[in-house]
Amino acid sequence: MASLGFKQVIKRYGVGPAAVQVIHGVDAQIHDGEFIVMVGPSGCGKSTLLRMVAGLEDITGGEITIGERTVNGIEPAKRDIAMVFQNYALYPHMSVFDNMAYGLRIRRLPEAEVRARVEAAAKTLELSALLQRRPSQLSGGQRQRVAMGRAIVRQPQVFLFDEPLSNLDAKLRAQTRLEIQKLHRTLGITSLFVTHDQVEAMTLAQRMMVMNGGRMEQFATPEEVYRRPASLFVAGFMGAPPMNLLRHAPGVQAGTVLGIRPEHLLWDEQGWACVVDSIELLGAERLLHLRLGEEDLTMRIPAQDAAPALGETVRIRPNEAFIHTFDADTGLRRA
Amino acid sequence: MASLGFKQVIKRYGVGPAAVQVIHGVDAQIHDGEFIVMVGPSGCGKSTLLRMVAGLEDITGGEITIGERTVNGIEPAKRDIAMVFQNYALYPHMSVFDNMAYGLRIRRLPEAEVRARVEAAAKTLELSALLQRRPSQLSGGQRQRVAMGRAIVRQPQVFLFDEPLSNLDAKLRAQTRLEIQKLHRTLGITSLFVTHDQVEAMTLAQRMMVMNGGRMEQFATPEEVYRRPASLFVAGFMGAPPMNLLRHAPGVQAGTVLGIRPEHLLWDEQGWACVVDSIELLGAERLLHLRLGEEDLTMRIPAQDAAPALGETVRIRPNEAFIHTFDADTGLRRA
Amino acid sequence: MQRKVIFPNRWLPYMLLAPQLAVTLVFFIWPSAQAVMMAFQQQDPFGLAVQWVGLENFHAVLTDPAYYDSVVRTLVFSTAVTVLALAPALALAVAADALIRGRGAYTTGLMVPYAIAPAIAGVLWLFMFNPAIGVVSYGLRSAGVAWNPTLDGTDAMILVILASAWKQIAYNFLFFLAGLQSIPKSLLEAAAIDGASPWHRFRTIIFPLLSPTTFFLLVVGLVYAFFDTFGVIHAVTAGGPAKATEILVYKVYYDGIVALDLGSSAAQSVLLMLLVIGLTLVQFRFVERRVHYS
Amino acid sequence: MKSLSSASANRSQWFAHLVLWVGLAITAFPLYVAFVASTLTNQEIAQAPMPLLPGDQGWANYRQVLVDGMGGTHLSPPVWTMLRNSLAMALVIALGKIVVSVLSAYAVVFFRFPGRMVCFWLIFITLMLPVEVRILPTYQVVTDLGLINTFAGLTLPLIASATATLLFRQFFLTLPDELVEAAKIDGAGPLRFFWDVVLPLTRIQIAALFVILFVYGWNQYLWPLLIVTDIHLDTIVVGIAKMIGTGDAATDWNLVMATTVLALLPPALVVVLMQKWFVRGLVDSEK
Amino acid sequence: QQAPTEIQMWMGLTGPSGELLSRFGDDFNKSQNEYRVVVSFKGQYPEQRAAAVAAFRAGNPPHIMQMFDAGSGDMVQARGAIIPVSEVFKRANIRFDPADFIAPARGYYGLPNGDLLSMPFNVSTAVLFYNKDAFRKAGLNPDQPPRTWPELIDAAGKIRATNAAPCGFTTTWLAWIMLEQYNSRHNVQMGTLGNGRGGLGASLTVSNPMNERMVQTLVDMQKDKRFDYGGRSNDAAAKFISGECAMLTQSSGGLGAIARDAKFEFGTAQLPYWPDVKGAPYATTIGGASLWVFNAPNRTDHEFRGVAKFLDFLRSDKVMTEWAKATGFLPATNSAFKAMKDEGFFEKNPGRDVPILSLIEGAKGEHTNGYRFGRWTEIRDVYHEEVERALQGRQSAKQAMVNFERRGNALLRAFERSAN
Ligand SMILES: Nc1ncnc2c1ncn2[C@@H]1O[C@H](COP(=O)(O)OP(=O)(O)OP(=O)(O)O)[C@@H](O)[C@H]1O
Ligand SMILES: Nc1ncnc2c1ncn2[C@@H]1O[C@H](COP(=O)(O)OP(=O)(O)OP(=O)(O)O)[C@@H](O)[C@H]1O
Ligand SMILES: O=P(O)(O)OC[C@H](O)CO
Ligand SMILES: [Mg+2]
Ligand SMILES: [Mg+2]
Repeated sequence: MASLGFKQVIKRYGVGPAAVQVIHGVDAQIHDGEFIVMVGPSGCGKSTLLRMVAGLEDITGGEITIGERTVNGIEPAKRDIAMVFQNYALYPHMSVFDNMAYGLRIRRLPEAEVRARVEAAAKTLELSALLQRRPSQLSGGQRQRVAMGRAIVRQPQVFLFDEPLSNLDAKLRAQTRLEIQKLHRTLGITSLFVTHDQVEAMTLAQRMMVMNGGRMEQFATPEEVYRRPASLFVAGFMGAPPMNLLRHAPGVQAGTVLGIRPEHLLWDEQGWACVVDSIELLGAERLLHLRLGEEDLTMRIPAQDAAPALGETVRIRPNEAFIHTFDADTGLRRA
Repeated sequence: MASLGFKQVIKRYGVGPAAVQVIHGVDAQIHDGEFIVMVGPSGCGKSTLLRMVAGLEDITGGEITIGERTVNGIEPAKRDIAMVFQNYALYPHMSVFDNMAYGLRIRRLPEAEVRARVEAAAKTLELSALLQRRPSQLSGGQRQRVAMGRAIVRQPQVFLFDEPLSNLDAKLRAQTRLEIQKLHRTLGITSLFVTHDQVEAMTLAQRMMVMNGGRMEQFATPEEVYRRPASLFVAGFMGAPPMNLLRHAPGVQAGTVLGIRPEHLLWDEQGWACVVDSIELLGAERLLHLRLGEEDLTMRIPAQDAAPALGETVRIRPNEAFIHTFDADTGLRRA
Repeated sequence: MQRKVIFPNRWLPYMLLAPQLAVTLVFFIWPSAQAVMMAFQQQDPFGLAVQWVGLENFHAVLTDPAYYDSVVRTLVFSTAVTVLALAPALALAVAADALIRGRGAYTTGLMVPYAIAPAIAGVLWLFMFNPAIGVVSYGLRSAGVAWNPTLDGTDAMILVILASAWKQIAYNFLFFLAGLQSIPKSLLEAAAIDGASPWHRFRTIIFPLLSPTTFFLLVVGLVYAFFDTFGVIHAVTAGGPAKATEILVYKVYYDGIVALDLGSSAAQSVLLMLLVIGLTLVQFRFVERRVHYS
Repeated sequence: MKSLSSASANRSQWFAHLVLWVGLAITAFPLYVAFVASTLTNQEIAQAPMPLLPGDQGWANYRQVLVDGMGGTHLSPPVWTMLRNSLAMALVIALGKIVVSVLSAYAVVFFRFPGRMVCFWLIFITLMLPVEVRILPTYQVVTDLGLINTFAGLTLPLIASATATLLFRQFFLTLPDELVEAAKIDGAGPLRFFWDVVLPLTRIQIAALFVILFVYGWNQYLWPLLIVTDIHLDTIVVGIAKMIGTGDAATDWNLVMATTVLALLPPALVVVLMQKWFVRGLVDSEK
Repeated sequence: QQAPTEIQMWMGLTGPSGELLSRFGDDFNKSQNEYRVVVSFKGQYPEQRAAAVAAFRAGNPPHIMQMFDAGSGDMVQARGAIIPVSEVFKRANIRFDPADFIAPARGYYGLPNGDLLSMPFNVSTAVLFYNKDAFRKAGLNPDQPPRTWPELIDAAGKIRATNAAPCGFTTTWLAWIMLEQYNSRHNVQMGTLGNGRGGLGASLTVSNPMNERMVQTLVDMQKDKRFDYGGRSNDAAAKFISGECAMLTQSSGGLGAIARDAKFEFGTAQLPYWPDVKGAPYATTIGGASLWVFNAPNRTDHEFRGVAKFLDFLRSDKVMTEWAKATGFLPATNSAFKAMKDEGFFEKNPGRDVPILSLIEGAKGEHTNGYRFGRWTEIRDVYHEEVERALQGRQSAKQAMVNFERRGNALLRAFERSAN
């Protein structure tokens, strides 16, 4: 186990005038044993950053450290990391056992030790009965666990996960999420987990790195990210349905953007007059899609509350305790 | 437009002793212009029923009527229906225009009429700019709209949809859902929509058919299905996280099952003593996974409420107003 | 075997099949049956006197030491051709797959021999290695290598093997390249993280994953070496010297067409046919097995 | 295998290029020698070793074979006639095979009818009947049909193709059921569906097969040798093979090589120009 | 006017001679309009014969087929398939006297009653070509070619010793020259029943010291490149033309190519012989090919008449002399031979009389009238194989001949069986 540091990390693909910069100076310190989730929209550079840690991509600028050691230019094999890939990348011609043992055997561990470690990992992951199977004979969830097993047996300093759950169906995903949580609690290995799924990010992270266009917009606990998004981007990205961001609503200062989550809108006879555009019942609650002047907003109410009719005008106001204010130009949080 | 009727509809695959019956006598009347959603777990026979309406599967027993006409044995092309498939089934080598026009041209409509209809449909679906593209040059959402367009231009009596949104990502899905709703409002064509996504079912349906193992368990409005599930199956199937179903909790009569939704559990010092197993933060709310004796239950609380610690014992009770009772043997609702 | 959704129609499928079936029956099935019949007959070249001899032709073939010589020769030849066409093709494919730029140009160049007829490939190699005027033989002679494929059976064998393998490399190369490119890059990355060196990755990941391709090419290569090399041998050595390059298929041709011993030739054909059927079945079983892999 | 760190990247790229250059050299050398020989006089070639740089007879040699033929007007027709014959044969075989097999594959995949499996096996078994087994009886059949020495006799027997049928069948099986159903709902019958949907969707496979079968047709050897007695129907591959090492005349290697270059150019061009499809088709067809 | 009847003729010749033969077809077509002869090249003799067999079985053989000497034995047995050429002429009512043809050809292609089975056309015999430049270099007299084997061995040795050429001597058509011609040259019996001409029961008698001696000589010479083997048919001619080998035994028909491509001065001489053999040298034997007429169920008399007319045209003095002069083959008829002599052709073209001297005017003996065995093409290859094996040092010359005789006789017996 080790800490993981990013110092002004930069990545450019290609050279000369045709080069594209995809990571623009990321700075972050991850503590020993922390579970960090990296989120952000597609193409924002999550995988790139992860692969730079793994050594699968060169580091164009800056420095990445694992523990005390700067790893720039060091081969993947020598970085003492393990990685779980989105498609698991299991060796299809090897049994589950051999898949897990591969890395150990290459490192020439005694066969007894290999066997002991693999079996221990298999037990933790409830794979013991499957050790002789081929990956093709496993279900998606089982493959996922083998991929984790392969990472675990190595007892590396850092775990890297690149959207390891995205090939699973919703149910299995929820379940595996819990398993990963448990595993981290047991092993305590520093982990960097990439996803673009909010629920995954919120539930798994000790701290989250929210990425946008190759920059880190916020690096904080999930609570903090949800409660005090550092920027308009983070505010709009986290939360489903997302935070309402209003520029022209009554009372909003010019040059600022008011943010209010759908669940933080209250009925108020004195409030903003909004027209009901559509209503969606989601079991326990209802989403009201409202129109306020030029702007759309969404309000969330319990399903048992009476719902207004379509086209009706309703009056609402934001709950002051939960108002967010952003600078309209820089997009940064003001208060 | 027309009504759609099922009378004791039965479907068997194969013959003789090897035959499997997959639809066990479905009876239902769908009114002219209604939007019906069929939900149910995988393999329950949703697609089969839909395809029997389309004429893509033979009807083993019973009768299906479209308008006044019994359609058993009539060719698909002659039933005056249109269908949107899960993978869209667009002709990959034809332009968007030709895809939409194909069915009309086969029916030898004059080319001017074809053009007029396609252009009108394209306008409704905001596809006008894309008419010359090939399906491969479209995004998932656009393809979906082309598939709808192909159905619309035919001005059929009945629309059939087989999980048309399941290939879209979450965001696009939500958006397309709203579009379909709007479209139905505009055209008012009788529609039968298959999905296994609850949110889709809840938000789209005027009435829902909840299917289970080839039988229709409930046929009612979404509100009714959510508020008064007709059976244990429906209760457990609809709602996310699903209703807690308790057999052994204090106060539950033998031979009955008590149902209570996670949002209808209240703190109560006098209540059931439960141990906190795990907690998930989902932005606006938290899910507490609790253990009550042998049984697991889930409770939903607002995120701003203080969360108990893991392993702590909490005391809760169901909100009496929202208790459901089922017969443990038949699975049918009692009250 | 068949798709779920079909068209109901009574006569149309027969109409659609008619041309293919007609050609097959008239030009394949019927003549083949006749050929099998000939294997049980003894006849003079002109077909003026025909008599049934039962299994006599087979007996004669199977007790003729020359036939076994040819079997052994065929094994040597096919193994050599197959291996010589596989190994360089694999090396080339690995090299091409490793390229970041310029793969297309090499691929184009390397696949040209595929387009060349075996008979013409034979002519090309014969020309280069012709003991009297060939540039390569001249080079060999100058280098002190006694090269005379018209006399030395080994030299002749080497020559037909080289010519046959040369033509087949293109085919193998394309398949290996396709195979390599279908190996997910993430597997190799995973192996790299697991600490495997490039050679190790090749040996423990790439090569095993290519084994379906390799096996397939092995079978195809054997069939090629058994049958399609006829043109090469015919043009280059005509089976000589001293039958040193007379492989089974050439023997069929020689005994039937040159020596006009139709019964024996037909019997040998039938034996060869059994061999092809065997190889085809092996290949099909294997194709089934391969489905498991992905 | 992509190199993972940039340090060794350069070295391995160099090595890869080297390996490929050696491969290209081995591939190209026989072709180069053939080209050089086609630009020399026969005397220059006969004086071993022949020069390894092109001579100045190229124009004369190619002109001679193209216009007068290899061994004079009576022995072989002008090479352009043979090229034309080869082209016609290759085209008819390739297109014929494609038409015949695409139809039968469609029948086997999209219909269910009595005898379906029998038909399939009848076609499939042709894979297992090497030419050598049936060349003589086939010849007899062709004669009985009065097709000897005709273009039809040359091409028809080669038109049945199990390989192409299998490839099309394979591809048809991957067409999504929904496509068929959508077409049914749109009102398309089997022929309409074939023409409007299946055929356009199969064009890549068709293009690929065209390349493979064109090469196959062009390279035919034993069959044309037997079936054609009229030299004006001779194909170029047979023409060349006939010209070497016969009787008392020494082979005119310069002319043979000029003809060889001409003979391998068309199929090589087809393969190179349609490379993208060819590779796909080749790899797919064998799966 | 009726369309001319087509007469198919298949030939096995390429190069200038094939070209010329086809032209004769055109000439004939121009001379009349009742028939149209189509001359086509169908591949080498064995392939052509296979094609003809297939065509015959399919009921559609060519009218006339040119078949090399070695194929004669098989053709003779194909009773129903061919019609003796004498009979063709008889049916067409055209005068045809076998005695018009040169004696060796008559002996080779004739029936016991004197009728001819096939019409001799391209007649050749084996001769020795030698490179005068190389002879000069080696200090040999370029105008005195070796006449006997010892002389040839000696010359080859000198050539190697002085490195005048990388190889002393090579040969084309190994069996034809070193077995068939060789036995005739020394009047040695090749097989019983009059060298097989007496019927199917004949056996080979080739395992004898004479044949061993020849093979042994080649084996010895091969070791130091005084001899270098160059393949079974005529490929070795290239070794001579390129200057690699200074001497070549080859068919007289090979003259054209040598004259065209060799860059040195060359001479022609008769095939060498062993002077210690009693009566040697005897005449060499015939080579080349003759023309066979096929029968077929649907052939009309009209067609056979056309065949006869064309054959008659081919044997005319005009055609024969042109043919012989242009190609190096010998005139097949006595009158054409005489015409050439009268014209002074042989004086004007020194060396061109060499084949005539050895074939027509050489001493006749009991065994110099040619031979006729079934499956001879194959038997020749057996000889090739066994000698090649000896040349590779894998067996002795004696063993080679023992094997050859045994395997050859096995083939003869198989032939005998299939013909009954
Ligand atoms: N080899 C490359 N050359 C040039 N640009 C590249 C290369 N690889 C990735 N990129 C670009 O770098 C950016 C970041 O890519 P990356 O894969 O890290 O995104 P991501 O955040 O992982 O997205 P996703 O969620 O879709 O996986 C993208 O814009 C991508 O197009
Ligand atoms: N051709 C067939 N032969 C036998 N059984 C079939 C056939 N087609 C479908 N079934 C069975 O019929 C049942 C209903 O299938 P259907 O496709 O209608 O399910 P579904 O509700 O649409 O499921 P999903 O949500 O997965 O699409 C399944 O158990 C399926 O296995
Ligand atoms: O070269 P040719 O035509 O004289 O023939 C030589 C021998 O006769 C071949 O059998
Ligand atoms: Mg990524
Ligand atoms: Mg379904």
